Amino acid sequence: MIETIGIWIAALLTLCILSFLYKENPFYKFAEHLFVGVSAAYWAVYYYYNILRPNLIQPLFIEGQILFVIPLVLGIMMVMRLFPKVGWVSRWPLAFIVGTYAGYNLITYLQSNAVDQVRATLISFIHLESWGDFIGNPGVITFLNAIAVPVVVVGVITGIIYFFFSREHKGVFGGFAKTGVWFLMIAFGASFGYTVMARISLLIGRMYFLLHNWLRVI
Amino acid sequence: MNIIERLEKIDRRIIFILILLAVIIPLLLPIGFKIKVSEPVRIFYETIEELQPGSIVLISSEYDPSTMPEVYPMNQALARHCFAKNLKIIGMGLWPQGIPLNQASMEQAAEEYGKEYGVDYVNLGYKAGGIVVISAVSENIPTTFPQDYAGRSVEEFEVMEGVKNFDNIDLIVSLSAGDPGVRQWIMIAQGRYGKKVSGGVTAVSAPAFYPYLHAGQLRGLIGGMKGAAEYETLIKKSGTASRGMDAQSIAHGLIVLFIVLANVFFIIGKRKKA
Amino acid sequence: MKKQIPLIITFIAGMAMIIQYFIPHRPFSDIQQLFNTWFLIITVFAMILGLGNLLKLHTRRLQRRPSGWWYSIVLLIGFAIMFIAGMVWGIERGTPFDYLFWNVHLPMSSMMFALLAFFVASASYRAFRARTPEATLLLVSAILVMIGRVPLGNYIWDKLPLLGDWIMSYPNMAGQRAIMIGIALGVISTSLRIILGIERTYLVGK
Amino acid sequence: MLLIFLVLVKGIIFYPIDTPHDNNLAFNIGESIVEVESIAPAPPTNVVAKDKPNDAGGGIIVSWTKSADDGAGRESVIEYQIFRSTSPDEGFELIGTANKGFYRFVDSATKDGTKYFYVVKAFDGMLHSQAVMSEAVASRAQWFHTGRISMLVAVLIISFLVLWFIRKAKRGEELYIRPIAGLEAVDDAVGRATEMGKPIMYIPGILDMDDIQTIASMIILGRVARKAAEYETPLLVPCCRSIVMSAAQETVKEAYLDAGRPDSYDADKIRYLTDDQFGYAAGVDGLMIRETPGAIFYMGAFYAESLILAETGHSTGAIQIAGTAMPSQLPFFVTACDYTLIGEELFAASAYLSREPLLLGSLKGQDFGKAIFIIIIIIGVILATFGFSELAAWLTTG
Repeated sequence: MIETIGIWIAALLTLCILSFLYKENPFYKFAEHLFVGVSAAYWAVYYYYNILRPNLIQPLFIEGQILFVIPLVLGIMMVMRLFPKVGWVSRWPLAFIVGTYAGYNLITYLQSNAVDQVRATLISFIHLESWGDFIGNPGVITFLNAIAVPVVVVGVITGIIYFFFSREHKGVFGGFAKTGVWFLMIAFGASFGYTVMARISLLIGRMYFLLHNWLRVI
Repeated sequence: MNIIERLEKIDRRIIFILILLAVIIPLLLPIGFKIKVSEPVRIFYETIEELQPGSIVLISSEYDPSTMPEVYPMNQALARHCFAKNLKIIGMGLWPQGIPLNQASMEQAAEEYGKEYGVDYVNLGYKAGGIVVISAVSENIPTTFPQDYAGRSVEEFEVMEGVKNFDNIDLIVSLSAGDPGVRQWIMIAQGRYGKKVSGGVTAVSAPAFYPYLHAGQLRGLIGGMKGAAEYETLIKKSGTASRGMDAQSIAHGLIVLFIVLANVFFIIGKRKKA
Repeated sequence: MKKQIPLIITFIAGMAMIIQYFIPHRPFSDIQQLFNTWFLIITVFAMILGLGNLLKLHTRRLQRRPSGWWYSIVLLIGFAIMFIAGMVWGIERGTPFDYLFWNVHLPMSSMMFALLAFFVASASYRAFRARTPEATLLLVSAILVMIGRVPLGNYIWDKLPLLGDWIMSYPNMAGQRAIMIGIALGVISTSLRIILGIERTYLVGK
Repeated sequence: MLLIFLVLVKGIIFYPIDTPHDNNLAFNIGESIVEVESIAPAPPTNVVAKDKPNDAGGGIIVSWTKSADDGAGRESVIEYQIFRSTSPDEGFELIGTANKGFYRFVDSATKDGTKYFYVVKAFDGMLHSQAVMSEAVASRAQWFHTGRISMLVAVLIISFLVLWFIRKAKRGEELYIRPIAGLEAVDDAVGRATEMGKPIMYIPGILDMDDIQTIASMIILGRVARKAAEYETPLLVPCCRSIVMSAAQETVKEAYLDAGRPDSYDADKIRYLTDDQFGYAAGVDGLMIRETPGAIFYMGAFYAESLILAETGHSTGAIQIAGTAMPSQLPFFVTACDYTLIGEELFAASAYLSREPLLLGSLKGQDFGKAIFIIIIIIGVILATFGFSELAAWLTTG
């Protein structure tokens, strides 16, 4: 019994959100406010069980690791924002977070975005095996496979050139930058097209829920 | 405002209604576009066809509700295929939210093929640990899973009689939307113990598994809803994936049509202004 | 003095995180894990500010009663029920919290996500117009990849899915890679400016 | 096929497309039958133990070459057993096993400075091979990670370039910076919103202050808030994280102070909604329709909810300027917004909007970084074409 009530609630809320497509209406406003309230509480409870207890209450108050006093103090400083007179002290934990993650992101982005990507591009310009395939049975696909590496290398270089700030995009340099933009546009179009299927699947999943679990029509 | 301008400024709600219909109609009445079966799915199908009746298949579910539209139809079709060939199924999972989905697929197929929980199939439930669980299960299944997903002792079930470890399992199928998933099963079950492993994954992660397929480490691969629809065609049982693929084809066709129309109006409009 | 201390903290924390990457020895190998845990603890405390802001705003709407004020009741009740359920009976399977998650939170979350199916269609109808050569490339590569992924593609030309895969694997990857390399340089420059205090408007004003 | 293995080893999936009907799949034939033998298997050879490099100590790697009966000869070996003791002739305890086909074992429970002896024996299920012993070795912690030299060089070079051009800019050298449409549009977007008497909405993304995009977004918010203060236009900032809300309140208050209008700063306009991705999207969508902003800024890290926000924003008729360094979301912003800052342009925004010479100088440093990367790619590709892959190996970070 409780199960069918659950399905009815879920189905009606799904329709409330769907009604947003028609226009912003009381049903949507109801679902929106309910969703914000419920999800805010969900994450508050989630943080309590998965962060506050295991990472602070357990090590500091139960195991007595003194080092955990520091985050406790920084956390309390953060909450001092509630009192305007003392609020300025919240800048300390903020400074700690901003500094930590400026340093952390500097390393991770340099490694994963730059060094690894540059290394992955250092491949032989002519790939004998695929050129052999192309000569073996010439066709669109085998040709494209053969020119794959040159396309990637040219695309990466001209793409980077597009991002130059301190040089005017004119003349030969401008030509490279223009080719770079073309590669960016192909990349945006391709990844847009690639995700359409995943988005439609989501809608299929929801409609299947309404038609199968709720209305039992299919 | 003549036809062209009005169509160019089409109210987006008409597009929304068309997309909604493109999804609902195929779900209600399957159209059944002819689906060309690709090589990886055909190998998946034949790997199961080769099994003798009574062999045991271990189905491990490593996905959750957010990837249900793609992976759940594979789970349903796989359960139906195994029961159609009178195979026995042992269900388990490395993701907590995958257990009820695996259970629902097996129950639905059991209903259709007159199979009984405990006799023909069992669901051992979830255990945290990923690779550690796979190695534990390879050595001893009853000690790793003393109880099934509902807490009943494993000895009660006829299907578990004589099942100690991987030697009694004929095929392992992992349906996964990430890690731990098919990759970990290949590393341990296939890599260390030489067991046959087949996989079902989301469309976005399928290309990453082609190397395992070509190296023979993976006995067949179902990729995304398209792969699931191909598998449903092979077992001649139209499921949610085939209907899903009909909806995908129509919706994609509709969007491409929108784009083409928009450009036709755009060009006509520009020529008129020139 | 009030302005100097935050900048010093930022400098020390930033340099510590950079140096620890290069030094495996004892104190440095734990810095990253330690600072991450401290950050999580601060976020939990900061939650008091966030929730305080949310609840204060909506309770004040109950007193002032602007138009549509009763929606704030819906928000507050939704928050209270979910919060109490979670704190009192826990969050495992079968608890009221879990029930509310599956039957209230999940349906709305996945339907909001599913709205993308509609917005993808309306966005492509409006935006994919051959106004400029770049826009034409955007439009053509989107259509090729889209058709390549459905059985419809096979009917038109059996090599179409392979063409779609090729576009995804090579030109698309080249474009993504160029963007990522650019991002890395932007991140390094921004991080340096923050750690050295050149960029500080957000922290201490002028 | 060879290429696939080669690339797989590097951990990157990069394969030419195989037309489905002609690829041949290798099946491994079943196990060959093994009779039970009474003789013990042949021992593994040259057992070597050495300290695990680039770690905080407490780790020793034991390696050996396979026994003659592993995968060949009598094929009787099923695993290797590793024993350890602090003295060479007695006190050996079993500390681990490795299956056949694996020739390496990491002992991660060692006390730094203590010398250990390791013995490896092949085992066929019944009998052990002779014991083969390694040299004595002690584990210790390293002060520098040798596998990350290439990263150190990269950090030093790029940081030097950025700081060098910042210093040059301090001396007031004129600097050409190419126009970015999105950033030039910020002024007239705020102006247009003011004329229409509509508020401005600034959406700082859904990640917390532990992501550099959100930090950059706070800096840009400071610039936009200054303009809003000057134009006396209300500025709405819905936040998905509590710390981002606090940082945003701090930034906007400072901006109103700088613009000489501390009293028109309204903290309630910068509000927290929920940490949930789609709860936040639902809340902001509702806010957009009800408040009908004249200009909407999306600056920071976004995921799938980017198009939900941008399409709804477009339906309200507002000017939309987006900026993110999430490659997967750029296509949606490019299609749904009027202007989009692509990746690096998001991080250049604060330099553009403030026109401060120091910040503009750093952009020139970034350009030199790009030039270096392009040169490395060209050299690397030429080397790779002639079969030298040392440059790629050197760039591999441990």
